[in-house]
Amino acid sequence: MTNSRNITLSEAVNEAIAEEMRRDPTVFVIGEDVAEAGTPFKILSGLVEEFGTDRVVDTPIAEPGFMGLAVGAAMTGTRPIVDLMFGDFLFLVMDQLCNQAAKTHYMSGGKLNVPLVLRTNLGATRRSAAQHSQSLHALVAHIPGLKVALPSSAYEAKGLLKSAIRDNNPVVIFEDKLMYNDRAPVPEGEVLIPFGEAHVLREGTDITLVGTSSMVQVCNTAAEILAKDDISAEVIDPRTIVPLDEETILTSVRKTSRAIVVDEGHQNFGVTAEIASRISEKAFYYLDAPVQRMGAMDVPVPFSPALEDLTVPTSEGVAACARAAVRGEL
Amino acid sequence: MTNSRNITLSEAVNEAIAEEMRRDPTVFVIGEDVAEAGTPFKILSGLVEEFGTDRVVDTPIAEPGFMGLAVGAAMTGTRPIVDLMFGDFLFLVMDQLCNQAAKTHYMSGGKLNVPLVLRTNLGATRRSAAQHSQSLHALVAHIPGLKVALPSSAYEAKGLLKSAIRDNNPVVIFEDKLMYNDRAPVPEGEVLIPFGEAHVLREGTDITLVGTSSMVQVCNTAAEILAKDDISAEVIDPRTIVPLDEETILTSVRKTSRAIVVDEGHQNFGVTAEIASRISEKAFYYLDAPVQRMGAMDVPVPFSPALEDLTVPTSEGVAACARAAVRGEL
Amino acid sequence: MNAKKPISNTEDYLRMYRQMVRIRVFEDNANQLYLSAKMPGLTHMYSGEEAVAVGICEALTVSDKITSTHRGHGHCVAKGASFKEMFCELLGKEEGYCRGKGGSMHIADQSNGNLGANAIVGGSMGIATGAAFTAKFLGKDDVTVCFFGDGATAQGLMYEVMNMAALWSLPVIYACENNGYSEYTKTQEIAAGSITARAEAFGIEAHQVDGQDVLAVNELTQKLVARARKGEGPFFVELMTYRYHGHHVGDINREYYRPKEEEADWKEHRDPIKRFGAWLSKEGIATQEDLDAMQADTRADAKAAVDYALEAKYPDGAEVDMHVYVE
Amino acid sequence: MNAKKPISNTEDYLRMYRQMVRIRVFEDNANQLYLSAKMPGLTHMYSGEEAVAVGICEALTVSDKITSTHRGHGHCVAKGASFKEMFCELLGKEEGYCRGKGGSMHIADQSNGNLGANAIVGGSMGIATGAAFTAKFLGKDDVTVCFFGDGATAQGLMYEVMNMAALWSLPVIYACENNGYSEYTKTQEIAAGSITARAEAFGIEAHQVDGQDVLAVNELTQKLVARARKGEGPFFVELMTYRYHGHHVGDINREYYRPKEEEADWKEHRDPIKRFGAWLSKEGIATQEDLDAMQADTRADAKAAVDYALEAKYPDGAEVDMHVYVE
Ligand SMILES: Cc1ncc(C[n+]2csc(CCOP(=O)(O)OP(=O)(O)O)c2C)c(N)n1
Ligand SMILES: Cc1ncc(C[n+]2csc(CCOP(=O)(O)OP(=O)(O)O)c2C)c(N)n1
Ligand SMILES: [Mg+2]
Ligand SMILES: [Mg+2]
Repeated sequence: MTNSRNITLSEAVNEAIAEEMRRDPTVFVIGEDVAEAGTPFKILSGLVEEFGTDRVVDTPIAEPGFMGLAVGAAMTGTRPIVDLMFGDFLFLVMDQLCNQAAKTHYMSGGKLNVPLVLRTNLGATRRSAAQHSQSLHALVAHIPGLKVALPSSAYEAKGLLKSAIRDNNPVVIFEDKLMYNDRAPVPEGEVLIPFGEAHVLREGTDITLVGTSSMVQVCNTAAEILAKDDISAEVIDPRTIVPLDEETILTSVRKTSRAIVVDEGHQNFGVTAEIASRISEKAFYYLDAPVQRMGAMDVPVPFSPALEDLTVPTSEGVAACARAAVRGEL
Repeated sequence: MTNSRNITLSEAVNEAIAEEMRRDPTVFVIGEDVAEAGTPFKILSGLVEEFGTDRVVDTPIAEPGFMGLAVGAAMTGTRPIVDLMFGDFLFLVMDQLCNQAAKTHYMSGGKLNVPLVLRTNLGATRRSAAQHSQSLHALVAHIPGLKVALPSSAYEAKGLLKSAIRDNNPVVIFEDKLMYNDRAPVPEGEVLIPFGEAHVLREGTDITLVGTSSMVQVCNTAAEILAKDDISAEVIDPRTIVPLDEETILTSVRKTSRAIVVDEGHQNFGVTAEIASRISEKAFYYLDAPVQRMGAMDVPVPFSPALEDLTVPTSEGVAACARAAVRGEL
Repeated sequence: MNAKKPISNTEDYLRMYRQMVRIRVFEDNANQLYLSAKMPGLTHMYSGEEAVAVGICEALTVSDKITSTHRGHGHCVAKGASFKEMFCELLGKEEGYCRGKGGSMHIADQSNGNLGANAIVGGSMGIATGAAFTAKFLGKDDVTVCFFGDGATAQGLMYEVMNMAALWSLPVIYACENNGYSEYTKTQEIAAGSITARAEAFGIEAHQVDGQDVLAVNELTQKLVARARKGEGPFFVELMTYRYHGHHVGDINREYYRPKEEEADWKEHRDPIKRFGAWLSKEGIATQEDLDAMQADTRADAKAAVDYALEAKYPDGAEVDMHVYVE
Repeated sequence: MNAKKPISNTEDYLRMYRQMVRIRVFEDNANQLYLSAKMPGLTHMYSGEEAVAVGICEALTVSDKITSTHRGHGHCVAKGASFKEMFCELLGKEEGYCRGKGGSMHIADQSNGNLGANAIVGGSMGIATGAAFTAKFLGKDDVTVCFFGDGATAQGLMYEVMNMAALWSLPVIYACENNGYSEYTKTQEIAAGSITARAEAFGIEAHQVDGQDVLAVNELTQKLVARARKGEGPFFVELMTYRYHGHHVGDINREYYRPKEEEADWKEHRDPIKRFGAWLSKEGIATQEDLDAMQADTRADAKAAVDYALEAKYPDGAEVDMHVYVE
């Protein structure tokens, strides 16, 4: 592997796409303002200059339409990367994603494939209110036939996206909007993170913190806080929730005997429920405390900063919960 | 309360709507082929004759459109009952349901209401294949602002639907397609089942079976099978999953110390995860065995009867799982 | 019949006739399987609309693509599928086109360019447009035909993808099978204005054609396909047709939404097979005996396929969680 | 200016002028709040398009409804909202129209019939059509105006609801604010064919009007509203206009998608406030001093409201899970 540089998550995404487009002429990008504008977040700047408007395709504001178009394109020999500007717009493409893309391979008895990537984002606290702040990954994770990746840093953003583009299934990848400018060391060139392999960011013995996407850093910071109290927390990032690397999580919890699952989606019927219930079931005899869940509050995301900041789990909150677990207060 | 008669679930739905339409002139029904045809399932037969086409409104095949129209109608003084022919078409109305209806009250700081009911269905094994067999209630349960009701018999179908129509919030109610012709005793006239009150169908001491919708009868039958083995199962039907009557479930599990949660949605990131993880967390110190989850298989629903029947939990399967739990084999 | 400029030769005519008969016979057998409770689920009969599928698909090559609908057997046969795999699919058998996993509403035959039936009304409009996108993107000269019903014109997706197809000159033909009804509702009750004008408003050339006249359909399609291959697409065609059966096989009592006389009139006076047969005889291309023999042949083929499918084995239980993901 | 048949009197003219000025001043202040980092999030300026909102809303009664967009401050002001509650909302304060929960993109003012801005492009088209449905259903004579941008015409929802509005003659007016761009893309690159023809294809009477001419907009709207009240709706209006600022307040460098000269030209030659002010002077309805005084007044009002809002309190943390459900 080549040199690592500190690049932003946004640059990592851009690099992953550029590399894969150079490698495979059937890869193209489609979405709103992806070409000259390079998306409103400027993530795709420069791609149209290198690959032209045939491969970096600006669409009308028609999410169901271009999602459907991408499904058909993928079925017939191309590899579309669909750019969905905000994760909240998933609601518009659900039929094409979940009734069509996710089921085509199965319904055709294995004859048709839909190798597409849907890139979108999650994350609140940008003061963007209820329709531009949702973290909706739990919804797509519920639908068999879809894979779901949640990069937690620039490194994962590159490695998971490159794997997603080469995957022969429909993959939905959620980037954290708040992390686009965060830097991390990312190798130049080939970085492929296999799906279904969790990353243990930090080893520990007292409690396991499972965090996804934006919540990985929250967990990491919580672990640092806890270290000051001599509580040793293991931090795990599943990286993909479909497929989910259950083994790494279970192995950790069997060692620490306590766990907290932290995710930025709504808590109710969300990602924390799936992971927590798997731990509770499969590490049952190892648990010293009930597995705790910390999702976003079950409220539409409010605009007011005074309210919005209350809706998302924080490092302090996670640390407090971990302390209680370790002290046997739960 | 007046006399009970044995009527079908379909008749119960019809009766609930007719009663509420007589009671409140702002209630209307909207959807595809709801009027003269009375829906393809013939559930609404007779309503158009009594209430006319102004209040039983046939639409073009435009689910996002009539869902959106209903949201606006509800915001301005009417109470629409939206008929969505198959639960699978939820994917088409997600934006209007989840970005608009669910959030309007909150986003307006409490000033605007969306009192609408979305009636749809769930349930496989009708040989209707992947796009007409899904049980998608977990998805809407994840979205704050929506309530979700899952009637498990004609009685609940009437009582929950009438409550839903009077509720000032958007409510999604899922009827089990396979139960439309099943009869149960239902009182004439007023039956209002409050949301958030679970129903204990059967008391027991060894294990708690929490079943939803179509799975309530599966659990009940499992309990009968278990009784022959001298295993005493308590069967609980939450009836609404948002709001969820956590207390009734927890009280039961604290007594029985074992639980299985059974639901016809896909297991992964589904309803069983939420309920199981709440039990595991909040009845942690009472549990003698890991809480078990039985959802539908995580595969698109196959057409072939030889495959489809394998995808849904059965009474025998639930009983076997319960036996293992009680015998300490889990 | 309108055949001023016959582009096809005798063989083409006879193949078209045979394909129409094959669809009719396929549907008669499928209906029979339902009525005798041998088929799982429901299905939607294409009978009466044969000239649409055949007129169009006969203008396509094997590598041209189609997307189909819940009423999809006709498209599947017309695009080249064989009875055996089709009946196996309808019965949920392992040898079906989709190994029994799709059934009638999802039957697909990618070897002949049929990207599949779809149980979401209008659901395949994006897919068809995407297939046309691929052709342009990869520099192939494939054309894609998107079949859908009059009812599907109410779905917003259609306008979204027509807009893109028009902006990007994609080689796609939107083929609206206007059979006068969507389920139990007359088209005029659910479609305001004009269907062809809706396409034209997006700058798409639109045609209306008699969907019971296989030669008229074929001639128009040949021209449009040729032009689409040259990059002059997209096009829109509204084909006026009629379904003989109910909305689905279980829709038996339908007088409340359409009169028996109307059905009788279409069957009597506008049947695409009868009309084309009469024309073939009149032009001396085939005698009535030739045609009868073809019908008998086809019926025998169908019977053999049905018998085979009834005996064929179901997929093994282990297949239930195969094909969720590509390896 | 086009004012052959002035329906309004002097007072109406002056109110229209004042309302346009109020929008412009509101936006100047909102932009300033953003630039000085006092406003949370982003917002989309309506400056340049004032004649559209005002010309239309002045033809409506308080109980008529509107639905608005991400670029919604203009609609909100024009429909009768007051500065204080608006600025409080933009700053996330408790006294905002939505108690700070909605913010700029969801500002609603149901007391004046504004059903709310919407952050989903095209997302309010169903809502507007439903509000019109209510009017017909309850036998009220309210009319609803659905505001949306040229970009929103790409959303399929529009065609779905126009179809129903046409079939059922609903009292709704679809008002397409064609400002030439959706985000960073020119309208002609994303809209094939003709926007008004798309409505006409559904049998909806469609008009195109100069959106910089408040009297032309108002006159047309008055006629259409009156006809819609009589059951002659729906109608469609395309209003040709221009946004002066970027797509949002943060879109500063925009030469790559539109030239500075184009912006200067619109501001110079087609500014709706300047043009209407000149006409008012010419007609002797108001002197330049009157108009200047009105502007100064409005600026003072705005300043007071901004100052108030900056000091106003945030909602209490306990409100975070209030209003998820109606009690
Ligand atoms: C999105 C969606 N809505 C509703 C249905 C139920 N449905 C199946 S076929 C049909 C009517 C379709 O009419 P049309 O498009 O004219 O096709 P036809 O059946 O006449 O061939 C309806 C409403 C569906 N399958 N998908
Ligand atoms: C469904 C959806 N897609 C994309 C966006 C992002 N977006 C916000 S405004 C906008 C452009 C809208 O253009 P137009 O409708 O012409 O309105 P204008 O901004 O010009 O007033 C886009 C693409 C969105 N908010 N919603
Ligand atoms: Mg039809
Ligand atoms: Mg615009």
